[in-house]
Amino acid sequence: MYNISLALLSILLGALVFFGTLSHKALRIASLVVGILSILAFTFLYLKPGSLEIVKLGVFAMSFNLTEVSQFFLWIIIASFILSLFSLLHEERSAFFYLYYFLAFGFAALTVMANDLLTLYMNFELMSLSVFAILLLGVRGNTKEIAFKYMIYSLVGAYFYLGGLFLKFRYSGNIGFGPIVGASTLTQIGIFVLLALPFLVKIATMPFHNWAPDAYYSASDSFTVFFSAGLSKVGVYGLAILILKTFTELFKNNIYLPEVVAWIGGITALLGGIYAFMSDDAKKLLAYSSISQLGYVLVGLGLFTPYSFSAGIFHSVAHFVFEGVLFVTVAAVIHRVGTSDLRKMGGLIKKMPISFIGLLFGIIAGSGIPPTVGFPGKWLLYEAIIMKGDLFLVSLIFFASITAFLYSYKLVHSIFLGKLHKEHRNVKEAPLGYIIATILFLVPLIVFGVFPGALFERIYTFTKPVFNHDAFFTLNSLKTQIGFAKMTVAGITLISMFVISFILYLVSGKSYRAKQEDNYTAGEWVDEDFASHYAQEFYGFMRKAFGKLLDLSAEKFWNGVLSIFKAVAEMTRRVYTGDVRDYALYLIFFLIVLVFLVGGRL
Amino acid sequence: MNIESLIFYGVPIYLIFMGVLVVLTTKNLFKMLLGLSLMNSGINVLIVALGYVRGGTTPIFSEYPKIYEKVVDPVPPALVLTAIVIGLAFLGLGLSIVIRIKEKYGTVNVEKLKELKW
Amino acid sequence: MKILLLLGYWILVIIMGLLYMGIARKVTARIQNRYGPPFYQAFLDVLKLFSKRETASHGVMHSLGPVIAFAGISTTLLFLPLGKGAPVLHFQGDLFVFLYLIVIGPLGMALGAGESNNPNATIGIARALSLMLGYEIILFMATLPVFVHFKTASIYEVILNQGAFPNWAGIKFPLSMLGGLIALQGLLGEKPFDQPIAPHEIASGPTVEYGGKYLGLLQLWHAVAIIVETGLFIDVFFGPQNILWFFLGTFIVFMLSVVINAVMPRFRIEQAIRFYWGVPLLLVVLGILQYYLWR
Amino acid sequence: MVNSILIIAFLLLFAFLMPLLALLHKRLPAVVALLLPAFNLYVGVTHFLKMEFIPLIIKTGGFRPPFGINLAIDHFSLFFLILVNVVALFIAFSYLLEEQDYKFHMLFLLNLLGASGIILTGDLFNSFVFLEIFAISAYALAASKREKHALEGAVKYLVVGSIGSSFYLLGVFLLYKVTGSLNMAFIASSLQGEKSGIVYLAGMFMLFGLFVETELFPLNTWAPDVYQGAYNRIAAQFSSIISKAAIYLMFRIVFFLFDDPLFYKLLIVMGIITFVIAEFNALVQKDLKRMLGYSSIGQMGLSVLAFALYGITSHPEAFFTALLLVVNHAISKAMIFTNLENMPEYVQVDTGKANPFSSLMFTVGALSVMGFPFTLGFWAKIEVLGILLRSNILWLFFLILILFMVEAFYYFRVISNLMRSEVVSVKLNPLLTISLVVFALFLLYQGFYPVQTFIWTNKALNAFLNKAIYISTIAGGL
Repeated sequence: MYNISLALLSILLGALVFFGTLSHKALRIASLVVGILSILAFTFLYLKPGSLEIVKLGVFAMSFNLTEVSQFFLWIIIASFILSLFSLLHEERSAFFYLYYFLAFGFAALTVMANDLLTLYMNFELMSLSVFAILLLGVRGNTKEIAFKYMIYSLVGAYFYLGGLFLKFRYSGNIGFGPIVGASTLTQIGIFVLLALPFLVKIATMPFHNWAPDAYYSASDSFTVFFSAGLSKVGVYGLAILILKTFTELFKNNIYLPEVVAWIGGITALLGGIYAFMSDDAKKLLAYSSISQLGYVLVGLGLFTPYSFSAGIFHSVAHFVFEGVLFVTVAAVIHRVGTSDLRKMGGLIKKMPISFIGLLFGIIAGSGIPPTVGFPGKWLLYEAIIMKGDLFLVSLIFFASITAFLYSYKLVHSIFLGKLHKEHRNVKEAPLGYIIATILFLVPLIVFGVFPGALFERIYTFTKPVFNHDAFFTLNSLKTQIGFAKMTVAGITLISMFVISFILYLVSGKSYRAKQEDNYTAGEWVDEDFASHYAQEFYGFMRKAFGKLLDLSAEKFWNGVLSIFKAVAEMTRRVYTGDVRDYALYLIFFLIVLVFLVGGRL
Repeated sequence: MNIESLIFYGVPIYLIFMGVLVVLTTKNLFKMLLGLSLMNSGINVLIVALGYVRGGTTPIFSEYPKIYEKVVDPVPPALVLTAIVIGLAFLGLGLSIVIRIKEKYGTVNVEKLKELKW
Repeated sequence: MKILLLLGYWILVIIMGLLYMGIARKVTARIQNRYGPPFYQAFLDVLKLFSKRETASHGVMHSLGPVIAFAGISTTLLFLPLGKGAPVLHFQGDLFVFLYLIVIGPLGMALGAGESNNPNATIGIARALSLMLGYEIILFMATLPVFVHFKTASIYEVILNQGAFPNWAGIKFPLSMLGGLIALQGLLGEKPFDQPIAPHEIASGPTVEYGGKYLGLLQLWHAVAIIVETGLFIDVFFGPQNILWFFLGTFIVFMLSVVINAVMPRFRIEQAIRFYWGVPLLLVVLGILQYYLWR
Repeated sequence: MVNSILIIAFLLLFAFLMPLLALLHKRLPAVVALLLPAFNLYVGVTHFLKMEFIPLIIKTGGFRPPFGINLAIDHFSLFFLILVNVVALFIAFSYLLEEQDYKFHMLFLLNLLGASGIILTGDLFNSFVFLEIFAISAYALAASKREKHALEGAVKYLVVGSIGSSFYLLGVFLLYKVTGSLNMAFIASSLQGEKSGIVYLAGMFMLFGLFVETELFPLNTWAPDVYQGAYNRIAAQFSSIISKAAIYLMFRIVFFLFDDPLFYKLLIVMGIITFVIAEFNALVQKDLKRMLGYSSIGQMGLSVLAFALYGITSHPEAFFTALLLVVNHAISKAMIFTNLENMPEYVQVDTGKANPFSSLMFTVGALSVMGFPFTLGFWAKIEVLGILLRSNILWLFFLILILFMVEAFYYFRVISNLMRSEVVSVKLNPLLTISLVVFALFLLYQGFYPVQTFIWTNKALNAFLNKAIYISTIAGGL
């Protein structure tokens, strides 16, 4: 029973932290530490793939199985959970918050271990509910609206999933992950769309992404780490499992579906990037960047070639790493500065150098620059799309990847570079928990960037049975039919060139430290408090460049859908006029209808 | 259709229609209750009329009857008796509620009784 | 031995780049009916900058920025074949490695300039990054049909496969080549796409706070960048058969750009971006469609 | 086993003893109102557990059926008896400490008498009498708050309800006219096979009367007003006792007497329209209780729809689903409505103050109504979707699915507002707290391990579907 005991463990630990928080602050930290240690111990001691477990619910048996894919994603979820706990140590939250936190983790773990669609659904729903509760306890913004929005998006997705589940049962007679045999292609596509919907919502694919920026903005900063790095992987897992196990034949034989899915992913990647660099809030920016990066993952999974699929999975790991470090460092900054508004920060590099380095590496990986973890996935994805011959899609993706530079720079500049605000002069480096989490995130960021083969090897174990392809990687290099990339060479070259340039820098003349206001100001006099930080309207001109494109709003669209429902309701409710004579009239009318129905038989 | 059946069926149906008409047209809640009562009576009469056997005798047997096809069915009048009592209870309750409404709203006009709607 | 060869290529490219810069100034001056500085002026500038005794720095990142920029562009250079028969490191990485390495340079400079707390610098960088949304995609889409045509993602393979004059990819895909040429103007930051620098508006933008050795490093960065950027274009579209052809090609392309620069005004930034999304985009899309038709 | 006629006898006796009891002690009526449902429940459960598959006939007045009035008890009626009395017990227990007039308890008992009578009786006219007792006491209960809105709702209910029950009587009489009997089993046996037009007419009249009580559109116009205006406990009673007893009678009558596609089709259409309109209307409500009222109406529509699908498709699962929905709805709505007692400052759907406990209880109830996993409602929802798909009506499947989303939308709007609403400390009624917790635990436990509910429901289902045994046991004794 080791799989389920993970969930039970998390619930127990949640209860522990819950009561710890209720009684004493020190106990909370102690119990969080116990939580970290016990989950770590559990993970390393007991988590082994391969045995089916059944939980009988009387009329239905939930079944769990830790397959290769599940295990892969479970590791990500566990890792992000533990890393987010480090920063949680420094957050003061209500006792319930911790309980929900652990519950969300437990149900996420159960979701990825589920062995049939209904078990998956049940745990998935409860995971959403836990997250909903956490979002209700959010720290900024109109939390109830935001949590509500999250829940509705999740629920609509989940309900359609339920519909798809029943349709699948109807055609294949079971609710396992097995393929649907005998249904027409169109039916299969319909079922796929229904089943995939909640996962698309979870990875915030456009146009189902609207909940994400608000939710990430509002939620507790430590939770966002887990939310983005960990919980979104449940969505990736769901898609991966559907594509790998249930709809393999469909994706192999149908030429349109993979393209459509990939294009949706591509558009998400692009628009997510654009919205990211147009946002003025650190967490919203990161939320959009998360959406954008998961767009690549969708492209990879959807395109359904061995390379693209592996790239998608790899990039989802990369997403966990760099979004994790970005969210941790931003959480650290918010912890110290007290705001997430990019326009109110600046110049913190001197105050929080370690956080700066964390964030710097985060954006480098996020932009996909070698030799960091962001690169191999993107590289493989490009190659895969080119091999498939869809040049417009690869252009779209490339365009999207340029936006990453824009929002990355906006983020790092607005927070760490430029002018230090007067009220931030006494800011200190982030507390220890954040620092540890940052450093722990940086390790895989570099290691998997230089040695992507380590990860691809794991991915290969579950892509090989489906695609039956050869290994395309060694520990430090990737090779496809059309291209080749050796991460170590890029890394070593970069480092040696840096050394050479640095020597050049050292041997030439000295430099002295100038004050920040000691600047070229075209002869204008400035004092210390002169507002010279360029953060207001950063990329403001792009509004004009994009024109109407930015007016595209999924929010408006869904509100339109909702208002159609409400308009219908406004019509139907008029029936209830409040006048009892009208009601009597309905009765008589209805009686006449009933008699009329009998009519001919009399 | 002879005059007898016209009376037998016409009167209750007329009563029902009048009752319905009153309910649908009046604004006065009190009158509306009277209309309902009228309709109720109509239905009661209709039931009695439908249960009547022409030329039948009262179904009271002092000894074991030899011929009993000319006996009026006793059940419909029994039903109607119960229904009348129930109708009475209904009317009593209805009127007491109307009195309360008059107290609270100051009117028995149904057009004013539209605070709960939609 | 190989490392020495690489260093040799590197130094050669730096020298050639500085030479191009000097000649560019001369050419511009002649077009504008000025006399202009001597063609070796760029060397003198760099020497002067590096020999300055003291330079103002605004912090660690500000100091490291130019270093990272120069290291980045130098690394990129090593992944770019200088024509056929001049193998560098390109066998260790293909187009996409190149495309992502090339960003390190601007990124380093952007980080350094960002710390300087001069709004002009940041404005310049914001413009430079935004402008990338314009030209990068055009350049990418322009080169795409060529790579796909030769069924490779390696730049060196493209050179090898296309061979000499009549088989140039630029002749097979003229629309793409034209689009690429327009994109190159933005990549080089020459007018009408020099909003990031815009000397008269934002005081040279990113470099506004740099002097002395920092500016020197940035000059070197610029020198290498010219060769790398034009080199990519030449490699892909004209497949230079040896290193001489390579430098000849890059020189011609660069001079073309300089000439255009000398006679052009400057777009506003959003105009520049929208310009790229107009005709050049159409050209490269047609180029891709051409590939699909030929297939 | 205790003779189940005592249920009716005791209820009647104590209802009219109430004035005397009130003289003895002020609290006595409330206690009696608690003890009687408990007694009923005891009788119901013992019967349910010990009874054989064959229905039990209890003759009254020494007459054999069809001449005398009889009670006919099988697992199906006991199932509803237990359900109704559990809720009654729940309500009576929760409000034991509350100051109320003895008349109120009297009405409560009369109403319960009507409901139990409807469920137990095997005689049509008797069912009419109980229906009237039940309806008139319901009118009075609806008006018992003596405030403007309560009175307004009550008078609307009164007008609509009286028209309905008049026609029910007419329908009963027409059936009598055709078959010569008032005994259900007897009528059922004589109505098998070809039916005359009068029978259809009678059926329509009777259904017309029942539609009012089961809150089907367009005869449910009174319902939102009553839900909004009446006391919380009365609202709970309406959604969990009154409408449930009425729906029992509808199931009985339609399946036993008029087993005909015409009626099932009618019910399907009514069910769908009711569900659609109720869910849509609930979406735009401002008043919380009115919203919940619409939600109740919608659930009734859904139950009727599931039942009618059984008639069309003959999948027993469909009827099973209807029962499951009824159980889930009765319990969760009773919880939600009585829980409103603890949140007096939360009147609007999106503003107000509440305390955490009542928010939590509301959430549990609402989750079960919505059919969240690990609540009882989940299994009901799964079954609903299952039978819709089995019936091969895909558009309906997706329509219901979308309406579930609408339902989730308005419930979660309330939940998210409740959870973040300003905390106000309310003096919690301890008994209410206990019973709420018990019900919440029941919903959750049955959501996790629904075996008991399934077994009991299945038993009821089997008894119901074996029409032949019922008819032969009762009518065969002729």
